[in-house]
Amino acid sequence: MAEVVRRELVYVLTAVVVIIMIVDYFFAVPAISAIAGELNTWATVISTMALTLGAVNIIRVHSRNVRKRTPGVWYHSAWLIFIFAFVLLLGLTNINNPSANPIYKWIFDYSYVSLGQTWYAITGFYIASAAYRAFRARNIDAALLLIAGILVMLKNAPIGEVIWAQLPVLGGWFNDIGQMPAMRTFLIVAAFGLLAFGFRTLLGRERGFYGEVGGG
Amino acid sequence: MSQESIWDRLQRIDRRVIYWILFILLMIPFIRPLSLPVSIGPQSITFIEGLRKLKEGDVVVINISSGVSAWPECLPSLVAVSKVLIQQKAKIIFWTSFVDGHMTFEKIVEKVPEFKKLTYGVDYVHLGFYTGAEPAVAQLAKNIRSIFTTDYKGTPIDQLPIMKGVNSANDVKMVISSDTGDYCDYYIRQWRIPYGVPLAEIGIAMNFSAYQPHWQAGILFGVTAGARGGAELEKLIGAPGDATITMDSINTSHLLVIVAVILANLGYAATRRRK
Amino acid sequence: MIVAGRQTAFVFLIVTVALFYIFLEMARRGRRIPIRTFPAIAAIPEAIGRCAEMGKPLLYTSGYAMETLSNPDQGPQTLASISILSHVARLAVKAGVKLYYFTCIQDSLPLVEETLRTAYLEEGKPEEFDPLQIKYQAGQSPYLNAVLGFMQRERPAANILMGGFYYESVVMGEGGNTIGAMQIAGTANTHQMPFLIATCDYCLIAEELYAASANITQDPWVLGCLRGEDIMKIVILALLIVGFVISFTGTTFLIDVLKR
Amino acid sequence: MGYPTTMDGILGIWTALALMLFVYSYPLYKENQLFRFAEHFFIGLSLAIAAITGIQTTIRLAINPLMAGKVHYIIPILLGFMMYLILHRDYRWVSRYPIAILVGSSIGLGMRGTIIPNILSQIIATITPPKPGADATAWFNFVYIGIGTILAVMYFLLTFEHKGPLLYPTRLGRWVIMIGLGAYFGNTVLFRMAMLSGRAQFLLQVLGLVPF
Repeated sequence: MAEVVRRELVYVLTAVVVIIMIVDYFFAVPAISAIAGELNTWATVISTMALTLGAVNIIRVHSRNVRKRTPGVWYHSAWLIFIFAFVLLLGLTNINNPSANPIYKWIFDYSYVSLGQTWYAITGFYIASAAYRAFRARNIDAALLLIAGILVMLKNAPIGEVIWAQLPVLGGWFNDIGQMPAMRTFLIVAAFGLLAFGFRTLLGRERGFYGEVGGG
Repeated sequence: MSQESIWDRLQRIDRRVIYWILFILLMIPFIRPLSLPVSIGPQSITFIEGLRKLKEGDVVVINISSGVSAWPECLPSLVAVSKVLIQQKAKIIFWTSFVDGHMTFEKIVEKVPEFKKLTYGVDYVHLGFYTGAEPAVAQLAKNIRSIFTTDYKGTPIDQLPIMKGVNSANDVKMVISSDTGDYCDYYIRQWRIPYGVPLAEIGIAMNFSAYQPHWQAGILFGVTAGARGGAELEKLIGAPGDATITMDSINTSHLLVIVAVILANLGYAATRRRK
Repeated sequence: MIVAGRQTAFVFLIVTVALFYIFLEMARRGRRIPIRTFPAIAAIPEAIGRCAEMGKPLLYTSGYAMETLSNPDQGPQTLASISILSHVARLAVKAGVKLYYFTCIQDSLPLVEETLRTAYLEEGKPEEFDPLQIKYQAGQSPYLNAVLGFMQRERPAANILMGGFYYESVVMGEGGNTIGAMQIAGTANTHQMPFLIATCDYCLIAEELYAASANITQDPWVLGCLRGEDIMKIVILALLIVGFVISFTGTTFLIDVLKR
Repeated sequence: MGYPTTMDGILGIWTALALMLFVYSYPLYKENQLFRFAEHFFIGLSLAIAAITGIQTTIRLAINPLMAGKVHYIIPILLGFMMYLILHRDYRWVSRYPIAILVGSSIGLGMRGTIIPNILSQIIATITPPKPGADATAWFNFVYIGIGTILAVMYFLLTFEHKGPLLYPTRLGRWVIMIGLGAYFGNTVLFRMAMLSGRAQFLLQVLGLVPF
């Protein structure tokens, strides 16, 4: 019995929080507004504290690799754990201003920034090879997509204007007007998806984010 | 050799050959710049016009929700916008939802010399990091001090002259959000619509498509498309910078992709006609 | 009472939620809510037939999706993909085609295994199910490598890429193209739709992924909401059509109501 | 920022370049140990920076106010610690309460906030005609966006079969959507290539061929 109460109570709590937020917006009742503000502050504190939770979870996965000596993987996991612990300790030496630690700042400025930008850009390679080997106008959909895409590319790249003066105008039309109906429709469809997801959450049906899989 | 085998052999080119060609093509314009003119889109024009309406002492928030990994796309626009805000003598409050946002703030200050004539804590400030997605953004609109009790170096917020009388969205004249993800949606829903605060988006190029309908609906007064938007803003304020240089290498990379798509489809048409 | 400028929005919200509830109840009481035919789903039997004909396996994968079911944007896409997997698995078992499922989402593994085991059971071949058909790799790069490696070695005749994809979509789409596989895709991530459309033969876009999965699971909660959404889309279509037509006359009555 | 002159600066840019080449050794050559080394280095580093920032911000956001006498901050701090019980199988249910607050507030804010900007404003913008005296292009664009949006929304009717009166409008609707996704594709190429060109530029800068 306790298990059922514990479970259902959580969904009721979620629904109450959702309703408070909605009432606060449409009715502007000072008392509700104060509660909503407090709940949003709590949510911010919880999210902030959960930042470290993500790290703990991933370190747990990698330490299992090290314990089990998973072939070809465990030494990379050990390296990951070492870097995590080393940089964490460096940062904790001056938690109020970690960058004051010269080694921490050096690692941040040169390794983190470079790796971040390098990783983020890797898809550029894949787009180039896919453009050559896979982007085919196999049907009307793909044909329209590729034509609009090429025209927008010729508008974005300054050389388009050199090739033909009207290219930026044509590409500009697709970029400013041509894509509007589709993007506007995606906004409308996404809004309804959010409302439906919220409705199912209100009635305790959406449980994926609690770690329970699928419908209850 | 019949024509079909040419397409078959072209198709069997190792993908790494294409990667090397691309990486080399990207480098050439940095060594020998083409410096072609950049045409300016209406979204950049309304962006600068919106900034020019600011009066001395107006408080502007710059929300950094793009990481250091997106510097090539978002930093040039942030630098250009900061220059205009300083020219308008506005007071600038930075804050960030990225753990490396202070790096972006310090890089902006480094790239905008005019900051040296200003006083930190009086003319501009960086309040630091916050997380929590939409609840945090909603609470910032209601009570900034419930989210930021200090600036990013730990100085209590009430010891910062710039923050005197700045408590909520009602005290902020404009928000500029730099995004790689959804934070602009949160500022639309929790700042722009409820409080009417003018809002503009500095986004990676993909975000331009997503926020174009909001610009046309008048919800956003400006949208920049990554490095291209940065180059347009730089041209509008007459201060060519990093984005203008990047535009050169965009030419060669885009030509490669376009030629690749055309070749792929010529080959596809040829092989289909053979079947 | 209701804050000015939000009255129309409030009516909109109440009507939408009411419609959701009405159609949910109708669906619960057995009233059939049809989902339209999607070419991508209709092509699945053809893809499986191709695998059987060529004696090749079928590859199914649900994307990076932030490596967890609890992400509010990506989790629902993974769950929809697993529902479609149950449909695909049953057809594959019936045709004697070997299906391999690749993922990097650890917390989805129990559900995937249960889905596949049930499919084999329902087709009367429980003994043919081998847990090793489920290939798990932690991390986006290792997961991508595992899929590309499988494509090169086993050369599946068909790939089904359904779920919350990130940049791995363009690489997998290209990989499948170069081995001549038939490819069916589906995602609600706008940033990956162009790549899946350009590299695959069929593609479900945005809400279609959830509708296709609801059609398979016949989940009244999702079907009811989809019907409610459609009715509201019809309301919006009416507003757009009427508003568009009267805009030529200069009347702004409708705009003023929407702004109230 | 010119070419670094200090030892740690020079060592820094060459380390940054080495790490970049380790990562790009994967597409430009093949998957290898250097790539995995750089990958795990980045994951470990990102996790550590997130953890430090999380701890620093928790202190400023909640613990300092609590110490300064705002006793009610004890509740969100307790809820924050309850999140960690998600790691323990037996007490995972405890973590659902802070999640309920996170999910409830996010979904409530989303549901209340999405209708005006994502639905009503988009309808208003679509049916607002160009100002009097606008040129033919403005009217053409107005008609294209109006009819295109109507067709695209029709395409997303999911519980009505696309046949009969809906057959051609929904087909046109899908084409309008493809044009939109094509423009999105063009901007995605711009985004990825601008990022990659930044890396190419950095390589030349470190080699001293191009100024920093």
